[in-house]
Amino acid sequence: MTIHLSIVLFLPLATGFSGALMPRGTGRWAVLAGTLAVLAYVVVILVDFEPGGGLQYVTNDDWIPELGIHYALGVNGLSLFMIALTAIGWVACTFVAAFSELERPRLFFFHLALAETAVLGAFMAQDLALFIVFFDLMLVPFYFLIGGWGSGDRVRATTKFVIYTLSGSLLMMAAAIALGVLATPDGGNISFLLSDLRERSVPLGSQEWIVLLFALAFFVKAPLFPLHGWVPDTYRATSIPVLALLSGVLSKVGVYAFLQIVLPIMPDGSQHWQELFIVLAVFSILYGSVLAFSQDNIRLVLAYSSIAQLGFIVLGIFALEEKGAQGALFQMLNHGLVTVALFLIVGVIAARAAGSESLAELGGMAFRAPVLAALFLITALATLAMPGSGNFIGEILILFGTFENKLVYGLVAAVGVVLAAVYMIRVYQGTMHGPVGPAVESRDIDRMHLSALAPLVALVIALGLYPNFVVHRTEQATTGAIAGARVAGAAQKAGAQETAAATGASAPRIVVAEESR
Amino acid sequence: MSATTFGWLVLAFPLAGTVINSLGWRVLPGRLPGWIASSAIFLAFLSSIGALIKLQDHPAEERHLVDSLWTYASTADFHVDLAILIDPLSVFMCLVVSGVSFLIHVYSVAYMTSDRGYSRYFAYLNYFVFSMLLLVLAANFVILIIGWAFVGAASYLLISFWYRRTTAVEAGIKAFVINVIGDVGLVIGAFLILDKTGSLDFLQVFSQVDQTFTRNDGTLVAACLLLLVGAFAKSAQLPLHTWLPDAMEGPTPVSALIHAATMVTAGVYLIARMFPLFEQAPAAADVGAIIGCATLLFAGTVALVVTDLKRVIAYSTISQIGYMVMGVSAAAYSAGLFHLMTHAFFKALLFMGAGSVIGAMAGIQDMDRMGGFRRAMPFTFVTFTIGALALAGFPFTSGWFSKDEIIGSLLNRGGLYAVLGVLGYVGAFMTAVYAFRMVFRVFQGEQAPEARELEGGHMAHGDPVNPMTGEPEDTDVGFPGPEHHIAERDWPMKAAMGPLALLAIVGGYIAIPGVDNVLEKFLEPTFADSRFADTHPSTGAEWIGLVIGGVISITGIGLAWWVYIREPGTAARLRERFPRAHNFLSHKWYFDELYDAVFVRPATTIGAFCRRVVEADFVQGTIVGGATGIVRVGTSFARSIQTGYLRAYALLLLLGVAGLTLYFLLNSS
Amino acid sequence: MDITWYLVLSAFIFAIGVAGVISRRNPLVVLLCLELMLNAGNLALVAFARMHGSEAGQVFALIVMVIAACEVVIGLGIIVAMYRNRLPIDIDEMSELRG
Amino acid sequence: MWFEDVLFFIAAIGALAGALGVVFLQNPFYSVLSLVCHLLGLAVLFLLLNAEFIAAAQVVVYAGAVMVLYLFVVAYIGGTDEPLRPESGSIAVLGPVFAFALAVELCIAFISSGLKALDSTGPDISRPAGADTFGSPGAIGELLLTDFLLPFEAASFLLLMAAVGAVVLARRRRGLEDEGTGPMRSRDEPPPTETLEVRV
Repeated sequence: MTIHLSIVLFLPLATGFSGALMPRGTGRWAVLAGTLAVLAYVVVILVDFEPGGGLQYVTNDDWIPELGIHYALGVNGLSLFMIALTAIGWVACTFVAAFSELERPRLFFFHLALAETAVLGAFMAQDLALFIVFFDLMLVPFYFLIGGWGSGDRVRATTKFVIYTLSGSLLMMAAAIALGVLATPDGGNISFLLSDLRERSVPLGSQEWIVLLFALAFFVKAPLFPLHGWVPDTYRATSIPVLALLSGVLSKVGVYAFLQIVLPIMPDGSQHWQELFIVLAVFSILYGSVLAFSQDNIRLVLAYSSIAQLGFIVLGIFALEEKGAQGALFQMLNHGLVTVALFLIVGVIAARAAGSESLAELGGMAFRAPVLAALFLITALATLAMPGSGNFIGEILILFGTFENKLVYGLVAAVGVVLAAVYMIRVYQGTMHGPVGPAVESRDIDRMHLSALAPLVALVIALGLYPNFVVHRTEQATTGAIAGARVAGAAQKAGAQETAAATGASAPRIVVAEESR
Repeated sequence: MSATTFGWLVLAFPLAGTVINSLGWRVLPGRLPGWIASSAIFLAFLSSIGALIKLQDHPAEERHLVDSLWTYASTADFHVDLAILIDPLSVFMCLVVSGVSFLIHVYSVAYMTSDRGYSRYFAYLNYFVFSMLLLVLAANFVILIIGWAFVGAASYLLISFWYRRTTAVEAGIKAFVINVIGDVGLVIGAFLILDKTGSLDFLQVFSQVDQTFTRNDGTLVAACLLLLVGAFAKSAQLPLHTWLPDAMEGPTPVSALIHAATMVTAGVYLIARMFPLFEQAPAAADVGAIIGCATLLFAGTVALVVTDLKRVIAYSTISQIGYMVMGVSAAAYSAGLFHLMTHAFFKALLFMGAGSVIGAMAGIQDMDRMGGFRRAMPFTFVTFTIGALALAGFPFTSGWFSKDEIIGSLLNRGGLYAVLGVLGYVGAFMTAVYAFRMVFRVFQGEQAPEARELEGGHMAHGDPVNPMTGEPEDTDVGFPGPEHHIAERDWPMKAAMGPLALLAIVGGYIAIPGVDNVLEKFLEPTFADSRFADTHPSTGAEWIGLVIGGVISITGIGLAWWVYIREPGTAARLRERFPRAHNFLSHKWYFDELYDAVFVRPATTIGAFCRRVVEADFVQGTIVGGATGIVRVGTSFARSIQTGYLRAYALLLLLGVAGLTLYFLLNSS
Repeated sequence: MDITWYLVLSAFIFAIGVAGVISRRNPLVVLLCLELMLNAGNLALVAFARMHGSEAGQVFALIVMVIAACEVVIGLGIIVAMYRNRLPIDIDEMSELRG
Repeated sequence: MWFEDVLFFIAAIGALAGALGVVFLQNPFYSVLSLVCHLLGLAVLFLLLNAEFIAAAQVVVYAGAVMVLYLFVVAYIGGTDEPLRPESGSIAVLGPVFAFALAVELCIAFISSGLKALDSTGPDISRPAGADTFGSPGAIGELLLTDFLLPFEAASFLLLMAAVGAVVLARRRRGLEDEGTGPMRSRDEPPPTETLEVRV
């Protein structure tokens, strides 16, 4: 029982509140200091974390005992780096926002701080109900951040965003309640504690639809084809620091919850939908990639590239194989980091082209901006999972995991790797190389953005140099997360084998195939 | 210091050069970045020699040293160390790469002097050398793939070096994407191997190949074919060759280093490195040999008609790599690697000479406008001719020994390989013709105005234009610079070309049949387990092959002399006589057009279709429209209830109360 | 009299009050009708108090009267404010909350 | 006890008539007077139910003080006759209909209720001599200061707040007095300049 996580969790909110009460000019610095303090705390946790030690820094109090809801926080290998990603992302984006001109700054930074608390809470929660509280709490600040400080058709964007996420959340809430109720043994007390739910079992039929509802909510958040309808408008309308967080960090909450919640609690249900989810993931990869290279707006290229990347992550998770899940988790971290960096770079680029984000109007910017070009190049190469980057290790583990069980899907997904090269290089060249665009006024990156981006890029490089730092710490947790589903898959296979054997000569080939594996 | 320490040093120096040059771009004055980069590579070369000496201290069967810095990634059965493998093959590659690179760096110090991106250029170039060395030193598949992709990225950066040129940008993306295709092939191939052998370490995999796989095992053949995809993409073999001619958009020293001497031969290295796999999967090896042969013939025919000086050399490179691929696929490992080495010498030399000529032509690359540079540029002429002789396999030059060793080994194996060997002679004939087509058209014949000007002591200066499209060049940055540099005037260029010219002649003497065979003996520990280790053509047979090769070479040169010197109009007459054939060849067999029609255009069409139809109608129309539609209908109902009239609300309240009461009434009875 | 009679009477008074709230537009009269409904409730409370023989119901009737007084004060205050701000004294005109 | 029965009916009819008068009289002034009549009827009923204190409070506080407040306001704003414009359709019809339905439902509920005590006049409430009788001010007062102290305090607090609220609401606001000419604004005119803007 420690209080550390509660401190980390509510520190941003506290600084947000105090920032809101401070004079107009100074509130932002309070919030920035808060994010930095969270980062410092997280770094300490990162160093202190015991790689094989399961759930750590546990806090567990009754919250609403009648409903079996607990205030339970904890960090395991799955959440450790997600929390780190959140802390890093928020520092970078708050930093950039703190130096820009904003209307109603105190309110903006209050929402930003509230959002950090919500995201951290979703990653730390060890109680399903608490997770849902934080998951839905995320929507509130982002609703205001997009609607209040966006540009263009932001009303339409927020409406779509809210409707999509909210309907997903509602389905998930229904599923979560059903899960809690159905899992309660006769005469037992209802409990939403993840550790309790993992031990209890839910009948297969119920597991199936519960998993599906959870998946709907998470796929909307991710987003995955065909639930990505909110993406284009929202990405166009959102201001850069908020968008960086939305795309880099928020999109990971859903896929993270697959590993932390869905797979361990409902292994059979997850196994049941494996094929469908893999197909969706592969389709998202291809579809996102194809659309990414037919877009003109850089933000949209990155938006669709995110869809493709999240497709990879979901693919890795539902390969239901250690390497795949491990890669997916690692890829979440990598993708989060590079996406935050990329969107901040997009902001820098747009500032040098009279606000234009259209590839047709950009170009030739590397001239007089070598540092900007170098930073962009490194992040772009990392995004397309160039070997030597952390993303490559993530992607190769995902692909290897997929090949293991679902070779064909893996091969199709591998096409996505090539397409990623096409669209990322296209964006890089469209902005940095080629003839100078009409509106471009090239100058190098300013100190402020450099000091936000350089650490991020350094981190990307560091992950490429020593990915095992992450892999080592997450291994135990990911293996545990998918163990149940693997067993379920193996049992299913064994069942098929038995029936095949029972039917005898009618299906001898299946038996041979199974044995040769 | 042990051999592996030297191995790490080999990697460390170029990396340090990269870091210094990329961080110091603002402060390093004049030619200093160039000299820093060159000395970094020179130190790497010295370290390679150190590794060589230390390695020779070990007994022959223990010359496989692996050293690991740290665990790169480890989960489940996926275990990768950041490790290097020092064995004769990797040391040989290190020597060739760092040696040739050093000379090309020195050449670049002068050649790139007036370029605005001087420091950037050397940072890239050092990064490339680091990547290439990482590739050849890698001890497992993942590190190999990392080096593999790094050289691809470096190649991309250097092709697009003059990034204001649209042609350079397009060539860059083409090269990058094709390289990524190769990477993906490697990754999948590596998976198949990991899946079956449970390891990604070269030595462990090789030691298990014979137990794990039966001969021509389906999985193994598939894995080897996928490795070949990687090799072909990097080495510009059919059908993934189209990026290499376009890669000539990069500065000429880059063409010399990356697109002739080192990177493109990585595929050859890969096949040689993976020989235990290929020997267990001869079907895949045969595919490699056949494609190598096809490539060498195809590229040879194109090189006969292309008029862009650098592109002729580029196609010649494709063709020569075809020989190497054919050789190593046919288990003639030391022969293939021997040709790799000599080719690095003479091809780098040819590119340097071409760079010097292009400098004299103020950036023009079209051979039709060149001529008569012999007296104006004597040094360039001599060295270029030496390079061309070596390329053509003129007797007693390095190319003569190496090329004919490959063909001799092929003939020796008989069967299919004999056919390929004979086709190799056909290719050799074409090689001789196009090599001397260049020499005669550039240095002999009628003097071009630029040549005359140069003889008068004045370098030509034209308006800066893109040599490919003729567009006026953006001279701000990302542009070769207003001045041009030729070997006759800049000593570093001379200093680089001289040793290479010497090597292009004497480089072959390390493997004279019957006299010595230094290379093969040195490489023996690596290929000791090869089942073809003892099948050598006899010395006599080799000499017969050499004589045949020499005759073919001289005939080819003679033909070129006859067409371009004796009867200067012959080429034009032939062109008129066979317009179709000429068209076909000068369009490079229509490969670009084919790919455009088969891949590029469908992809963009699908993209546009998805954007216009799927995204607009299905996602935004049906799904978003459906979701928002439901919400809209629901909210419009809710809105219609919100009349704002207090009395209406009261009525609703009453309705609710009455309804509830009714419910309880009905329930209670 | 049986308690039932009182209760039936209170039901009818309540219904009349409801009908008045819904059908009248003058806010003053609406407030009066609210008084009717509260008083109907009071009657029922007192009747039940009698039925149980306990004064607790009466105490609550008293408290309802207090609340009614509060409601009257606020309601009349609002009406006076409306008048001062020259708004029409008609609740149908106050429909700013229309969706 | 026929006397009590008769009294019940008289008071009940008075209360009902008063209630109907409130709803149906057009002039608010008469409505108020009608409500006074209704309240007095109720007071009698309270007496019949042995609620002496309540009855007294009803007459003094309600029919007296509160109604006077009403009368003041009616006089202040000028009791205009309804309807200012013809009644619009469904609400005017549906309101009474449903109200009647509710009354019927409630009656059915009372009459068919299982509570046997409903059909009696209630238990014996005679108290020993010396003690406060049922519903007397003494008995109510004791309850209010013992068992129901908290509601009592809350109610008093509520009254205080209502008084403050009324003052705030009815306060004369400066700046608005000069604007416009009459109490009724034409509908074409823009609304008063004071706008409430909710900023997000």
